[in-house]
Amino acid sequence: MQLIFEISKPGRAAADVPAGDVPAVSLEDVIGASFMREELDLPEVSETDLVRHYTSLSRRNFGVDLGFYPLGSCTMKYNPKINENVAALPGFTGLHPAAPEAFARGNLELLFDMQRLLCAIFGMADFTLQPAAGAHGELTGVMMIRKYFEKKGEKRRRILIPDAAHGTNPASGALCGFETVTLGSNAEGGVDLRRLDALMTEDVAALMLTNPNTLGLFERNIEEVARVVHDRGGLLYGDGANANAFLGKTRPGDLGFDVIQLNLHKTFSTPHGGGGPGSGPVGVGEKLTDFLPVPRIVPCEAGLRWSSDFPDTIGRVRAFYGNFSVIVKAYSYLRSLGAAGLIRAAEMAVLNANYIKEKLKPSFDLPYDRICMHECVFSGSRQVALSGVHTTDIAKRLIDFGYHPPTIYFPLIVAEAIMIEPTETESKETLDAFCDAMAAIAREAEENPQRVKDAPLSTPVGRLDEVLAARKPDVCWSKPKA
Amino acid sequence: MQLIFEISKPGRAAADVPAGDVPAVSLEDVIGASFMREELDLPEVSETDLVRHYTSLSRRNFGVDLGFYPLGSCTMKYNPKINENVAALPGFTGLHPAAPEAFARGNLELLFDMQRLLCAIFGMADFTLQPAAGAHGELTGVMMIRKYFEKKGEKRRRILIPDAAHGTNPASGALCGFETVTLGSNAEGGVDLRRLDALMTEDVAALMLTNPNTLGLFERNIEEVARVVHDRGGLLYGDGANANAFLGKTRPGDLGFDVIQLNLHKTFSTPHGGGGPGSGPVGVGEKLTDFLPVPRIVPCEAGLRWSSDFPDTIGRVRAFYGNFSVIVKAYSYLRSLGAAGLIRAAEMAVLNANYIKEKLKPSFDLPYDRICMHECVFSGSRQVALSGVHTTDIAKRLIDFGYHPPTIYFPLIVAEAIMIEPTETESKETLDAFCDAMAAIAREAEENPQRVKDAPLSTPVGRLDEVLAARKPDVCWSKPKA
Amino acid sequence: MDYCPHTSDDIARMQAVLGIKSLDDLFADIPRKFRLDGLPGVPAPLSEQETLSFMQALAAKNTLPRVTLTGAGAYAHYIPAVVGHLVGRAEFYTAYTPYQAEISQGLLQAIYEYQTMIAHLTGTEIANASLYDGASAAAEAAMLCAKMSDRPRLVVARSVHPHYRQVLQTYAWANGCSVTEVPYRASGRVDLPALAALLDQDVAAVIVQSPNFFGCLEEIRPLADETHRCGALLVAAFTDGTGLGILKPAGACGADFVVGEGQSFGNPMNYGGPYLGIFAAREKYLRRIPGRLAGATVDKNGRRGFVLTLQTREQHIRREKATSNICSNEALCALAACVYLAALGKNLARLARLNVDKAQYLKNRLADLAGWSEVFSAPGYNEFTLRCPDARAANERLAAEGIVGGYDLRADYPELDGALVLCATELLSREDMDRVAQILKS
Amino acid sequence: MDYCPHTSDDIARMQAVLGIKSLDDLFADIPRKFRLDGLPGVPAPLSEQETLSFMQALAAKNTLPRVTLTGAGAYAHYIPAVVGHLVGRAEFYTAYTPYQAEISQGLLQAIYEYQTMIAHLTGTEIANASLYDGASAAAEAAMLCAKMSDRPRLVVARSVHPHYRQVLQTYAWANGCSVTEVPYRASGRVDLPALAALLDQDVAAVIVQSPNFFGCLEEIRPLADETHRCGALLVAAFTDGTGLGILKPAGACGADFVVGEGQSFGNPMNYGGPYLGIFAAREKYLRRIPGRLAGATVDKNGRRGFVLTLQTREQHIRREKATSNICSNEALCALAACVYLAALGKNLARLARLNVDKAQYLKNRLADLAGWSEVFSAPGYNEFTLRCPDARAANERLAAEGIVGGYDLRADYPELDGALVLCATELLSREDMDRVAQILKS
Ligand SMILES: Cc1ncc(COP(=O)(O)O)c(C=O)c1O
Ligand SMILES: Cc1ncc(COP(=O)(O)O)c(C=O)c1O
Repeated sequence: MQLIFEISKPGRAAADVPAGDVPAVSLEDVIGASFMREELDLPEVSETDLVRHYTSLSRRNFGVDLGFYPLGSCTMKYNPKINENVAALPGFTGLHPAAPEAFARGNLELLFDMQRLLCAIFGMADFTLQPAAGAHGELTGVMMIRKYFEKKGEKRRRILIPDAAHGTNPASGALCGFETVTLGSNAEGGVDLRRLDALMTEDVAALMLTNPNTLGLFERNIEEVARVVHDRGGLLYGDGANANAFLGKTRPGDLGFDVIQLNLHKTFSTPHGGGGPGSGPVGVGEKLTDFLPVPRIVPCEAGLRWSSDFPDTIGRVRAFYGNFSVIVKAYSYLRSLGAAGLIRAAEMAVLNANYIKEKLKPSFDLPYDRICMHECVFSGSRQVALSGVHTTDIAKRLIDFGYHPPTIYFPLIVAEAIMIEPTETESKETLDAFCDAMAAIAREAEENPQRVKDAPLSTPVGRLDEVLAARKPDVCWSKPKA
Repeated sequence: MQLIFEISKPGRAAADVPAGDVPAVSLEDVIGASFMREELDLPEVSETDLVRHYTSLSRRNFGVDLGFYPLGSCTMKYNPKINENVAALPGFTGLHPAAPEAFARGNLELLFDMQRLLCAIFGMADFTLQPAAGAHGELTGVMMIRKYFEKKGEKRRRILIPDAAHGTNPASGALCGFETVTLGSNAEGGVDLRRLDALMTEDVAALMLTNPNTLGLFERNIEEVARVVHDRGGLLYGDGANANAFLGKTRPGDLGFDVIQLNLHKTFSTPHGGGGPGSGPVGVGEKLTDFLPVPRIVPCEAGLRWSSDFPDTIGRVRAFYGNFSVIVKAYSYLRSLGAAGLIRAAEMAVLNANYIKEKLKPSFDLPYDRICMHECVFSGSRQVALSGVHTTDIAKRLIDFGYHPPTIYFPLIVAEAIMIEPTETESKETLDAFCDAMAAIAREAEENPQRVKDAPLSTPVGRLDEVLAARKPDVCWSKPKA
Repeated sequence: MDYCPHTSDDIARMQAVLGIKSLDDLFADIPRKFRLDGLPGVPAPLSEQETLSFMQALAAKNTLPRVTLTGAGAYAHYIPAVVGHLVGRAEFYTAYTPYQAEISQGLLQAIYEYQTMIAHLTGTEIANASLYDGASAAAEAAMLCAKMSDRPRLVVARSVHPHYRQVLQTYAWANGCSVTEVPYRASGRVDLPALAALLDQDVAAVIVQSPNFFGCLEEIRPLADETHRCGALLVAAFTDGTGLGILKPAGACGADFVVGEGQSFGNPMNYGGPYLGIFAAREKYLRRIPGRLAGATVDKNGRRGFVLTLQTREQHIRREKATSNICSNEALCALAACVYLAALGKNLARLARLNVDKAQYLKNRLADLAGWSEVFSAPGYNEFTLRCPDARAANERLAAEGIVGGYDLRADYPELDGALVLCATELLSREDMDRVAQILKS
Repeated sequence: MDYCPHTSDDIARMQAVLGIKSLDDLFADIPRKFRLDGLPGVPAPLSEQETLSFMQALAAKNTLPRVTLTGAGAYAHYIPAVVGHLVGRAEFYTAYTPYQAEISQGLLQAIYEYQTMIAHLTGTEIANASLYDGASAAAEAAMLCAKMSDRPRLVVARSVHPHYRQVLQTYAWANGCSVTEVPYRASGRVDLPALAALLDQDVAAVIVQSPNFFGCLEEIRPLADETHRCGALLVAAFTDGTGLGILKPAGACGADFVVGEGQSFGNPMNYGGPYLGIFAAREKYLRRIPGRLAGATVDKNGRRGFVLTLQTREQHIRREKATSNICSNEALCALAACVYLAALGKNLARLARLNVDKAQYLKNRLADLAGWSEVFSAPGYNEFTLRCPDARAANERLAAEGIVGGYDLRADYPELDGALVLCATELLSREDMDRVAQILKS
């Protein structure tokens, strides 16, 4: 397809600008010629062509509304449309974030109640809704840990992170000035208590644990893990991105987590927007509430107001208060599901993952064969060995069957990993058809491996040369020389 | 693709119903068992599957937003998105049509101003906005003609209709109890004055003229035509479906038309909705205002109100007041274009049609080679003669090139007609590319006729068996026997 | 703002291709004396931003009621969010009639699904792709009966929606048919003996509605039997389609045609339109009915696909001999109805039950007020008729509180002066209804 | 309402496949003592209809101002209708990060287009696919400078948005960097000599904003020169992106990184988010910058296509060595910005001019009021700072009329007590502004 620049033609515009109703000033006089730009080289297209261009682009993109999207670790559940409508109410979209609180009574109530509900669901003492995504929440959480020890006067330079952790965990630790130490997993995919014992020194500020972890497995020894960490003066950080697995089944606060971040866009079903926006609230136990970012909502005579008057706060991690309209969607979702709906969501998410795990066992290697939570992780090693078909090939071939591929090559501790997260919004029919497709591809890998390696065959472009893209980066179009 | 019924599963539902907040009554008691239905066999699907089903269906449909849609006589212009947003304002969507006028001040003002503006643009004395589409407007207009003569005590049983007329014209005449008489066109595609003279007897109530007609040609002798009709005591009916061609260039009222219907969805750019809704206002000269359908908006102390107090009215043609929200879109469009925009729309629509006509002349027969208005009509006869490729084949082949086909086999007076209406919202680039495609198909028809006959090759289904569909009609799915 | 993409350079180049000097040359066929120069009376263009403000200001001149107690042919129902999202897919709403089937399978299949749902709901075998609205659908059905039978009389129940009767009258007059009204009884139902007395060999059709305009359920079977006895056909309309979630449809009780307003199914009230005329019939009339029909067929590889079928009934083929003049119908509204019905599924029955519960509650609350009483004895769905001390005053009192009251019968039924038809749907909360009672009491 | 499609029969059959008796068995790994039974404190489910009413009631507790005079990092602009329609295409908004390029060409191409537009607008060579917001983008840029140079000091202009400075402070602290503020002069601009005095070999970056928080345009070139002299890098932010329609971008004046808030480009104010962090840089930093990057490449048939590229910078590959921890970004907001910019095209310059005209008008009207005067002398775009007799009272008077007033500088700049930063965009009509003057006068 052509780029929007390639269909541009001087003199066209899709959006107009009202005529002035005030005197037009001379920019030279008011601003000065030296501050003016020389050229403005934006696309010039009619509204017809603009609409056709981006509509056509949309049709070259796959979303949950088109079909099954079992991208592991990303919780691509179906996002109810009502929440989109709710977030689009002018009362929610139209307010400036610096408007006086008197204008924002509804927003403040919503945010405050959201915090309260998250505390109830996750067993934490307080929440901040400021971080813009899960990784941002991680950073915020780790900052609070840093501040906690700073306040205590303890110098702890390290953070322990299991090898199964999401890449954002070590990156967040590092972005917060910690040295990250990898904690190898045990044979059943959990925390290796002996290694933990060895690595959990006085120098370690925290263990960052994803639970259920990226293998989709719940940490059976969580009590022991928490005890060791706490006994050595450390804090237990929980990456709550996988919270969809245990809503209403257990609460991180009860399990011993001192701080967790959530991924509202996953667990509370806000559309992922092609890569964002998300929302990454952080919940803390009593120990850490003083360090929460500002501003925070506090009760006052008129109801609720913003306050930055928290001397031990880590400060701000973002302008204003967070991805408000994402939070509106999540809140609307939470309220419509209610307690019963959240529990059922967790149960069905876990049921679906186990069902897929069971049905695909004959076709693919299953490195950790136990009950999983919301997702299951297979290995494509058998296919590599038998026919040289790699996990990428399987993923690309799935596209031809009408599916978005699962997450692949993650977690890193599983060779040729295929990480499948079905979520609770998928029907048995969808799961069965997907498993049939996976099994068919496994057979095809044996019988006609080249076909799998040539996939995808049904897309507007074939497999793209990523090496070339990285070697000769072209990230910005430039007009061909006339 | 599966039908929604085929993915149904007992126990599912996408939309829920609130729990009652009033006592639940026993239907047997309140209504009686004999009034209750036995089974309710609607599809049972989850919201996920519902959304995927209809989203996927949408992706098997072509609209103006996807590309060029030069369906002659249908004015498939691009529909500005702002008008959709405007019509969706709760103030416009939420009001019951029987709400007291005091609730509907804005709506009444809008409708009244729309009538006023249409009068100004088309030179008529008054308008009704009640008819739901063009054909409905025709019927309404013809009814007024009937009433006019009834009132005068004249029995005129016939209506003259040129052979180039849209099928709705004779059908509307017939649905109104008239005998329709076909008026053959002259060699240049216009009204044959001699035949008109012969057929325009005392028995003829009206001549129904489309101007510009379905050949895209303006009736040069309109003055003479109007004179003849009027001199014989008849009325001149104008099918204004092609009004896009002359906005601001001439006014039917000035040309002698006594009554016209408009197709707001065409001329005033409301999306055609896959076949509707439309809106077919009818404008009348002074002679006919008494006969307009009721209710009409009349000024009153409080502003405006509905009145049915018009003794000579033909009555009602529809419940309530018309396709209100279509009128909102058309009004918003009219106001945003303003006088200058309407004129430019007509000019560009006519320019585009003539450009296509000129560019395709070498490839296809052009039966009436003169300046056309908003559309041009070619014939595929040359292709039939040379290679047996018919107009249908050409149309289907265009699909493979990414275009919606033009209107074909209409008007009936052109053999193998190809009726192309580009509209004003298309760029020169689009027109050029379309003409290239048409020329390429013309070449292909010579070089590889079978390929054209096999078209379309790129659609989810191939050419469908319409004969079978008509011979063994299946218009309603039934559950396969278990 | 206009939406023409041409630059002046484009125009110059196109004029060169045409060999014309000015755009005026394109309009040479318009006799010079009739040529306009400008459009007096039409205001100047607005930018998009201005258009929005202007239209917002207009919309704001309306008063959006918190509570609407009128049904009477348009019904305030909750529309699930999915409906708008799906019907708003540009591929659907920016298309036109699917004349070219292969590029329009989406709409054709959806219409086929719609037809199937409607036929089932109405208890018939077939349904078309929609007519303009309920009233014109009833009129089309009646005219079809007249045409098929060549009989000149139509009999319509006085308990049918006044607009339906008026539209019928207009269509009938235009076709030289007469319309006779059959009265209702104290129950609120058609006076069957009176009907029997009116019927003869000249009657083409009897048109009734159930629930009728007063909210009362008619006994369709005896009406059908009586109608058929003289060789006439029964056209049965309904009011609020959601009732079909629990009510036995007229098609299951002998009606030949079932028509009605489909707005209740996922379409906003929109101050009256666009709505959709539901038109369903016995199978034997398949080749006689008006309107589009989507049908299943196959392509040359045997794959199922859908086309507009039996087009030889239609005006673009048959012209004056067509079964109707309809061309554009209400496809997008029918799509909304289809999505709505598929979204509700069997929940349509739960929704209908809830409507009955609410209507009973409201009726009881109001009938308890001094001077208020039920007018008719026949059971109904979500509408009912009450007589009250002063109907106009009651409505005015409600309007002052931002509530659209009941439908005042005075104008259409002088004999029922003082009576209101009220409607309760799932949108009314108990609190709303209590408040209404409170307002009317004081 | 929940959205799980399984029927009880489905569940039973799936349990059978798993060989489990109850759903509880699935949660056996959770130590029993930590298992919950129910979710106390969480309310019962709501139907969709109830959810809507409930949320509508909440939204209605906000007061939607007719006029907003605050900019200060979020800008009230008109959003062309097309933006919502296109960004609302389900294929876009229900997708996630385009990890699998072949099935995600739509988004990848759109992001590539976005990157191109942003690089051009900012006067740089490259831009990423967005960061969280303007403030965190500025912080990320500064941290990158610190990391690349291994220098521990950051210098930020006091005239930079307070939130930006606060976020910078947080990020810097967490990384063991110090932040020093450089004051502004009477013109409202950075005090260049003071900056020169602060700079040394320990300074990694200087962070400025133009237009700055007071609305004043900075002279970027001398700032860049001064910054570069000590080997530090210049991070230049902007405020309202629409200004780039006419203003010379910092990238064209020697800035190394240009960052800012992209909300102005087609994203509603949304009470603060989601917004998008614009991040643009000199080409040489391509392999060091944070965030996603879409790049052009080819498939095996040489067809152009797009992929996420240079992923080895990112956390999912490089983990603790990644250039940032960002994973989800603000893709949909970036898409809105892309569509917005493509819709406006060169009209962005007209829009920017209109903003200047309006701001000048408002400034002149207010500066005419008794006791009101301009604080700074440097020219600006659509924001300006005025001192007035009582800033708090002025805002309260406006609030009483439903108007969001100016940004009160007292809390963030005690030295500017009594001053307001005001903003005028195309949404303000002359009438609005006259009314504001009227209110503040009386
Ligand atoms: C386990 C885990 N942690 C953290 C993240 C990062 O969340 P975000 O993308 O919202 O920054 C993800 C995202 O996929 C994740 O799966
Ligand atoms: C010339 C002409 N007249 C009348 C009509 C009928 O209009 P509608 O489809 O709105 O009923 C059409 C529709 O295509 C038309 O082209």
